[in-house]
Amino acid sequence: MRDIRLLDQMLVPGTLIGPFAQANPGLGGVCTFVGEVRCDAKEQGGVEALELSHYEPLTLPGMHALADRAFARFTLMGLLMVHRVGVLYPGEPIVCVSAAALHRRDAIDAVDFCMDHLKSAAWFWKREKRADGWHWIEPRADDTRDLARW
Amino acid sequence: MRDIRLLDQMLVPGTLIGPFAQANPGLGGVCTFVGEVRCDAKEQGGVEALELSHYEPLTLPGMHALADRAFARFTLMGLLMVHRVGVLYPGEPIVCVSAAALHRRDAIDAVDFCMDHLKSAAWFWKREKRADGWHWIEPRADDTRDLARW
Amino acid sequence: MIVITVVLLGKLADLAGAPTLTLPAPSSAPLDWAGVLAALPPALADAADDPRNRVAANGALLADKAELQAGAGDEIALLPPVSGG
Amino acid sequence: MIVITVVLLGKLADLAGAPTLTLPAPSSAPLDWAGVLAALPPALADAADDPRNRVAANGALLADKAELQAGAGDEIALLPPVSGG
Repeated sequence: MRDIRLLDQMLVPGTLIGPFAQANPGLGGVCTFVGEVRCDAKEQGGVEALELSHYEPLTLPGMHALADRAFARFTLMGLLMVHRVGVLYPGEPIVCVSAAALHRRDAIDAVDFCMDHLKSAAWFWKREKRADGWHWIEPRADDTRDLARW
Repeated sequence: MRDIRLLDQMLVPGTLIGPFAQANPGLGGVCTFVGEVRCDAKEQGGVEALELSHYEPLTLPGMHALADRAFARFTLMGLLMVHRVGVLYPGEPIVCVSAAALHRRDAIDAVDFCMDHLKSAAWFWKREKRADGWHWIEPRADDTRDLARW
Repeated sequence: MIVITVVLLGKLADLAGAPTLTLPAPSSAPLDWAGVLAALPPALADAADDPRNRVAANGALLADKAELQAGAGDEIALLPPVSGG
Repeated sequence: MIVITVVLLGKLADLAGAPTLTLPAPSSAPLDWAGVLAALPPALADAADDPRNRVAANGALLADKAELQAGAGDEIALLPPVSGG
């Protein structure tokens, strides 16, 4: 079961995860990661909102290509990858990746792999609204370090 | 938020995961693993039921000690570790581990760490019911290999 | 269609003040990367020329901006590096 | 209490036909590991003697079975290796 989506409305993990597990009968384990919009420490200027823009012809195909790689690399029964676009507020889920497999290691590693690669595989541009206005988020050194793990 | 439990009734992940995420405001990510009782291939003799026994004075303290190690090793906001005991049927959840953290890597690694160590940290004895009766499950070489990762 | 659509992503959209621009399609030879830069407002052209930016033509990423050959009806996307998170 | 409780886990409970047994507490010196084995039914004693088994006394794992010193009211648990899965 493969469910790859961009979502422009509230992402409610509970409505995705239960049906996903149900759709993969016989699974041994499901690993799920849900990322939320953080409200950074006050000293850094709290994040009031986050906006994600995407480029339709690249972003969704990028997620599908990443799903292909995950299915090729791990022994999976199902993969769910749902990413928000649009304006989000702190505490709102921004991404949900869930992998179902016969064996635990495949499920956990597939989620880890997808999360590490999602930012480079799918094109998203993010800006944060702080007290002094909107700021574009630049690429980070951490992302390159995470990719070097695979 | 720390929630470590043995459960002798049906484990419903949805009833645990939502409240757990809610109980950790300000989190950046939540990783959750749910393991289910597999029904092995017919050729191997399908599993009809699984029974887990535990030794009260060791099993729950073992889970708490593992939680202590996870909190010491990773930067976590919360950790949920719920394990079933008693008789389970194929498709029923047997374990749910969820970690909430400011950063994705801590959440994913903590779940991976807890799942790898749960079997050696907490004492469970399992037997499977197949067509020809109950069979005790012996330790596996895989478990040692998983522990060598850390 | 007698125009080329330029889709601007991320901070380039901010700079342009709009998510898309249209350029008149050249009547003779197709527009190359230098031609696109020349047709953009100067401040936007400067930002677009950042070597970290990628270019897509009709939804396909170009390995090299030198490959660009745009004509009437084509959609060019200018893609700054994606954000960390 | 004048007995020692022996808690049997996993396949040892099967062999014993019960999850617990009681042994009479010795009136003089405390019971050591050899004394426990001698007091168990022979088939169970054989299985319990597997070096992979661990022993807990009153809920605390013993590093070495030679440490065992059980008296009246004590609970000894015989723990086979835990299952994979």
